[in-house]
Amino acid sequence: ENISACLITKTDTNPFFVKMREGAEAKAKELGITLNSYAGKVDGDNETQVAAIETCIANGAKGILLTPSSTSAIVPSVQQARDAGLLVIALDTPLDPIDAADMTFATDNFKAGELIGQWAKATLGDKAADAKIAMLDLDVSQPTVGVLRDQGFMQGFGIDLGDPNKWGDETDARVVGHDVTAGNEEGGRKAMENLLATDPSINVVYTINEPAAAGAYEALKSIGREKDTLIVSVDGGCPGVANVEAGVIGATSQQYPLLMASKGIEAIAAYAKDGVKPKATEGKDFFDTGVSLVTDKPAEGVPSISVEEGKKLCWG
Amino acid sequence: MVPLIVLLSAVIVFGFVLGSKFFSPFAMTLILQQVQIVGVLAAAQSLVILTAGIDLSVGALAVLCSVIMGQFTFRYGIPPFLAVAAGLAFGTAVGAMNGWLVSRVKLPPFIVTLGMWQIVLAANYLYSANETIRAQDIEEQAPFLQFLGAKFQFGGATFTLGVILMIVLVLVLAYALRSTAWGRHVYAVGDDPEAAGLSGVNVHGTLMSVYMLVGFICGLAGWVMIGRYGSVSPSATTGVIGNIQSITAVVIGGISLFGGRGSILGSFFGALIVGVFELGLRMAGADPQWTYLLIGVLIIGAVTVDQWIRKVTA
Amino acid sequence: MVPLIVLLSAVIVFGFVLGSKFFSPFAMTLILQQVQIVGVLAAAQSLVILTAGIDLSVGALAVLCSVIMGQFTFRYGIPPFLAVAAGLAFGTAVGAMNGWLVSRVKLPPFIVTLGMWQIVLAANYLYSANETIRAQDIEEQAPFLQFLGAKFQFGGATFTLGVILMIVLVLVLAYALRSTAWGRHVYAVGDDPEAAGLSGVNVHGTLMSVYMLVGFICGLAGWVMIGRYGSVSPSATTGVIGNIQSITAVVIGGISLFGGRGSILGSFFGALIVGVFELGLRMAGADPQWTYLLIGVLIIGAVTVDQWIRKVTA
Amino acid sequence: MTSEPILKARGLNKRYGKVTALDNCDFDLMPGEILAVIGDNGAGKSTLIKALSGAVIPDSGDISLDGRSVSFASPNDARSHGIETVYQTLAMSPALSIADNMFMGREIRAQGMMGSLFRKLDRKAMEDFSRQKLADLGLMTIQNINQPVETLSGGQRQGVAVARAAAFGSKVIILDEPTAALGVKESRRVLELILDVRARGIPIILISHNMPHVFEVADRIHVHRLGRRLCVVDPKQHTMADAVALMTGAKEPTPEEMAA
Amino acid sequence: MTSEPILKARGLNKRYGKVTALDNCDFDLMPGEILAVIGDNGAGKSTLIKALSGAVIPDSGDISLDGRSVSFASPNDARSHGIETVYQTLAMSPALSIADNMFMGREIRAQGMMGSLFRKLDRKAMEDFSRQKLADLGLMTIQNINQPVETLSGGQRQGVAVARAAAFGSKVIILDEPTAALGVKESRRVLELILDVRARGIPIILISHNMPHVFEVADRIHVHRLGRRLCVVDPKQHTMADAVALMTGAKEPTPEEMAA
Ligand SMILES: Nc1ncnc2c1ncn2[C@@H]1O[C@H](COP(=O)(O)OP(=O)(O)OP(=O)(O)O)[C@@H](O)[C@H]1O
Ligand SMILES: Nc1ncnc2c1ncn2[C@@H]1O[C@H](COP(=O)(O)OP(=O)(O)OP(=O)(O)O)[C@@H](O)[C@H]1O
Ligand SMILES: [Mg+2]
Ligand SMILES: [Mg+2]
Repeated sequence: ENISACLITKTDTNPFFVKMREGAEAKAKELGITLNSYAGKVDGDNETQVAAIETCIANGAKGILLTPSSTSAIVPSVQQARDAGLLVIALDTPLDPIDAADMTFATDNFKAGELIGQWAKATLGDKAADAKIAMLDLDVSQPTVGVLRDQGFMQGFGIDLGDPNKWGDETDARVVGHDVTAGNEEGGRKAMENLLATDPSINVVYTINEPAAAGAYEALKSIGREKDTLIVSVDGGCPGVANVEAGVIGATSQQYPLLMASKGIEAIAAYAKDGVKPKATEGKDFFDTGVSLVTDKPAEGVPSISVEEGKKLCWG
Repeated sequence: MVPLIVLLSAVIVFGFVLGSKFFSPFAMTLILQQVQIVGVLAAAQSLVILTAGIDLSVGALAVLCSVIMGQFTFRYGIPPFLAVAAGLAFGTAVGAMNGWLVSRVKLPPFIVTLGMWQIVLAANYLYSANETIRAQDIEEQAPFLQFLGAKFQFGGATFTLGVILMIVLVLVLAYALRSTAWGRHVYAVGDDPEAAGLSGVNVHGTLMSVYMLVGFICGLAGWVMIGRYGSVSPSATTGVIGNIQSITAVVIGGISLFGGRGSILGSFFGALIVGVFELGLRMAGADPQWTYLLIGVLIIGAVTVDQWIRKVTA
Repeated sequence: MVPLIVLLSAVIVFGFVLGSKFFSPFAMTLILQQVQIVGVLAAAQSLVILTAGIDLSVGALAVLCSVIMGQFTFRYGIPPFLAVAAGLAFGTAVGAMNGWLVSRVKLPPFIVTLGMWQIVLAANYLYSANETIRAQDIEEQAPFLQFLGAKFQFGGATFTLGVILMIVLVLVLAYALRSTAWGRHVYAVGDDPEAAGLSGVNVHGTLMSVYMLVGFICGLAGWVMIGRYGSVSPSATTGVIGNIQSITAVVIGGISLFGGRGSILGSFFGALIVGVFELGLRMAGADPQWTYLLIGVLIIGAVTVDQWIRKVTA
Repeated sequence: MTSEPILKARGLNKRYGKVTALDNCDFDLMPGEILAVIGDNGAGKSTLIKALSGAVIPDSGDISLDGRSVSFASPNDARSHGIETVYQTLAMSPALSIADNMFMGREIRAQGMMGSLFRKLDRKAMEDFSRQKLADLGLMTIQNINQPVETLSGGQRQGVAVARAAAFGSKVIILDEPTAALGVKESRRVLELILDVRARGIPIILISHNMPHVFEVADRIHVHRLGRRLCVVDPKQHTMADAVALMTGAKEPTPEEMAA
Repeated sequence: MTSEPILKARGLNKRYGKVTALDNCDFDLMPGEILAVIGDNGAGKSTLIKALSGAVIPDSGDISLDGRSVSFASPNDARSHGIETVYQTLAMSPALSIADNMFMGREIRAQGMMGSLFRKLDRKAMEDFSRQKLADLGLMTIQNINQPVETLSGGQRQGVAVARAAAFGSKVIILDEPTAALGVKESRRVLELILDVRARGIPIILISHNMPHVFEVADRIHVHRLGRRLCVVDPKQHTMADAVALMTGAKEPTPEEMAA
């Protein structure tokens, strides 16, 4: 009997999700599963994901791998799929509540942020007390990933979060400001310039992902500030790791989309075969596919892997 | 009726390719459910476009109205019924603002609604503090907000009240445009506003009524959204691409962007055509980017066919 | 020149509020650098809008052209100079396609370019496989691609070749529109295409030349993008909102969406006005959402002021 | 002059930027008469009748209808007072049908609940009426009353506009160059219609550049020059050459002409 | 008939959907003559001259100019053969200046490198020429040659269109109802201009519904009916009533009229 499965990503313009799809496709081929892929049209696109889930039900798929754009708004549709007998696995981002999916294979995005926050703080040492921080976020609509990474960074750096469900409400004077980047070079450069115009003494830059970091670097470079500014990021894509090696990015939190995707496909195959559902990592309510800090300048008390290792594990 | 022909051909082609999976009651009613929001917005958009205007703010307004319905209920504890009424009233008020700027200040509709789009979208994020109200909470505490999501069976197929609302709305508007004086005035104003004014139409009144009605329908669309998605989410994509989606439906449906020509039923079929294509391509397993590309081809193709049929049958 | 007045007032107000931080050479040249891409796209958009058209595909086309320049160099090992030429040629070809559909098949420009936007954007992701070419690699192996990012000092301020290109492009187009027969024909076609045809203008030729030139300028914008961002990224935001940004600049600049009226210098000022507002508001500490909202107000406000000044000075 | 003017204007002014289209203009229309208004291009004739029909709001001046002072805010306003106008630009909606255009702004609703509650139009009544009126004008070449106005020739279009005015005007009918685009035969029909309307006791204002037509039907001729009434002449006592000389400024009016 | 027609058409056909606008239509214009074309509204007069001037491509039929067969693909094509036309719709770009409109499609470039390399226009030359031509027509009321055409009155606009045709037509000048919107004085000017042009040896085709004008200037009258040439009459041997009777179908042409 032919098993089919679905992969629904947030967008398919972000390389992260493109790689996730490639990983899933490779594994599906290996296991003889038909895989259909869907994606939102823009960041935060819940509507298209709902339509995709409905399509999967109509297509008689056995399971769905979902990176939810909106962690709570998608829940009723996920419930509908589970009621129809599909296995739903959240990838990368947990649903709200987390048990709305059968299982979650994820990186802890908050943790990813926290790691680079800690690293930046440790690297700056005493200077951390009067750092000037630029926060380059994803989008004005504050999608969940963006908020988790942003707030995780602040937690790690020792900044009072305010409401952890949104950015921009903290009062710490070290934060110069937030701007949005759409997660690409173009947005990264413009956002960096805007914040530099507000305060030229910025020396720490948090970025939502590595393309945004590359854009921010261009902005710093154009005024000769690229050497004395610390850029941290999240994702761990191969170009990103290469940028860590080149000194563009100080450190990045690496995630493992290929692993998430292939584990997810395996889980669906197992479920289709004899109805077993995957189990969570010990002590957590989700299956943690892990996150590692990649840097060649390890900091005291912050676990990290070298660029060399990062390159082996990187995606895309 | 060119759009109807295109629609039927699309259904037949996909049915042929996908077989019974596509012709199942589930898939067929699914299309209706998936297009209900765009369908309602396209009905609103049709009205504006018939007056030779365009409304880029429809999607954002629908989202903000749904947020108002949700926040009024949950933040201020207003009874859901009144919160819905407030959402609809707010939509109408924003529509009135658009109408006033277009009709009295005489600004081009494209510009007015481009500005209003940004204002409404930003206000939406700011007012809601980007917080989603969860479906479970709504279900427990204010099920009336999800009223239009109520399902019922009809001949093996599942319909929701939202779908019925869309269909009734389109039929009522089609009737009003065809068979009432107001409808004739909408066409006349879109055709040539100066001539309409000289020949006895209250142009300002007609434009105001259209923009306010459009705002009201956006409010309805917001309510439909809560029914469909269960939750109230300020970051709903409709806010960003609802305008383009509704305009696409309208132009595929054969309404002229220069105003005064076309039928609102066309827009409804236009929305369905896009819905059939998207579902069909998805079910056939097309990659999202390919789907996106093919929708682009569809837009140009549908209008070319329309043009060609008109020429041949002229 | 209303847009110029608005621009100067905006600069003065922000200068007053923000003081020397805003009047620094850094901030002033930053605005130019930030608007260079939108400025180039707005120049292209102005041409189409003068012919009573609209081009929704400009942003996506610019991104795809930049991707072609990058991929041709890195994937196929074509010399950068030829890759840039190929990108420009590709832009021109897509423009020709748009022009042909508008002028020969007689489809409305809004629809043609709406479809083309989706096609080009999807092709962009498909062709590039969403892969970014890193700035460092380009710098090492094909610095010519970043040519327009080259900097030089002038009176304490830093300019890039991209900024110069934008300014020269606007001036050349302003000259051509004012002082050559081609320019007069562009206005005549936008004003009343039938009358233009009867009075001896080659309407098809004029439209084709405009759309092809627009495609070519989009190619240039793609090259400017590589200069500005260093890298080649298919997911650049310009692909999605470049069209709205350029249209916003054009309408704030006072060009009529009905064609035939307005000056391309206005569009340039329009782009600068938006740039000044964005940077000024950010520097004044407005958060991104408020900035977004205020830009919406600006759009409506600028056009209202324009309308009002015209009425008073009539 | 024994009777009072049915439509009277005093001291109308209207400026467009630097152009003075109406310069302290007076106007009188007597009951039951055909009053021709003649004047050079740009003299302000169209502006005058637009002011009288509510399409233009004069900057200053008074208008009175039947002795009562009125001020029209819109063409609809004037129309509800029984003043019906054929504008130089015809004011038709090209994409709508002949019947729709005939009844634009005063549609007939269906009888009973469909009309009162659902506001349904009575298409049949409107179509029959339109067909009848066009037939009266001899526009028999129009076969389909539901065809869009844009498919008509310029002359046919003008015919529909005149038919509309003739059908609904109860107090005053104003015609701004109603025969400009018409052929000889069609023009004759319009002149006959004008005489018919007068026979029904309704006064008419006729703007025309066609002197033979003017002299054929007019009871009095209002000569317009530089935005104001220069004089009123009697076509029975003056020649066409006189009228042309007056309107082009080649000749000054005599005092009694001024007073007419 | 000793000389050959300068512009000749045989068997022209043109259909718009179900409407036959030209039905196997013949046409002859003799050197140096003023040929009037008259006919009912919708008879197909405008379509005929559009076919002759390249604005409409006939479905079938032959056109020859100076004895050589030609087929015009566009108005520009006809224009380059010296045929200049004033269309009923005037064909002006409202937002552009009078001078721009006069030279649309045949702009004068500046001397020297500015012109050849940078394709710069010689504005001054174009403005001077335009001013001169308008003055010739007596359109002295136009003060500013750079004012947009849309600010002109309907009559002034028509004057500019006629001036353009008169200035550039070298072989044939076609005028489609050039006096429809004009006042008496302005119409006279246009008739004088037509006679002037003939005096320069250039033949003219004049479409008009104004019979007195037609009979005043025409050498021959082409009567158009139902999409074809019914007959050609000589204004000196026929009365206006005859012509009207022919064109409305009240009277059939005699065989010699058919042959004329
Ligand atoms: N809407 C307008 N805006 C600006 N000027 C106008 C407007 N309408 C009329 N005018 C000007 O007012 C003057 C009078 O115009 P009007 O149309 O009343 O003349 P008219 O006597 O009807 O001429 P014609 O015989 O050519 O129709 C003209 O100079 C005209 O240019
Ligand atoms: N573009 C067109 N599309 C459809 N029908 C047309 C078109 N142009 C002309 N016709 C039709 O062709 C016929 C002849 O029109 P034409 O304009 O040549 O008449 P005409 O003799 O110039 O009339 P008039 O005296 O009113 O100007 C008419 O029935 C008209 O409706
Ligand atoms: Mg007039
Ligand atoms: Mg004609």
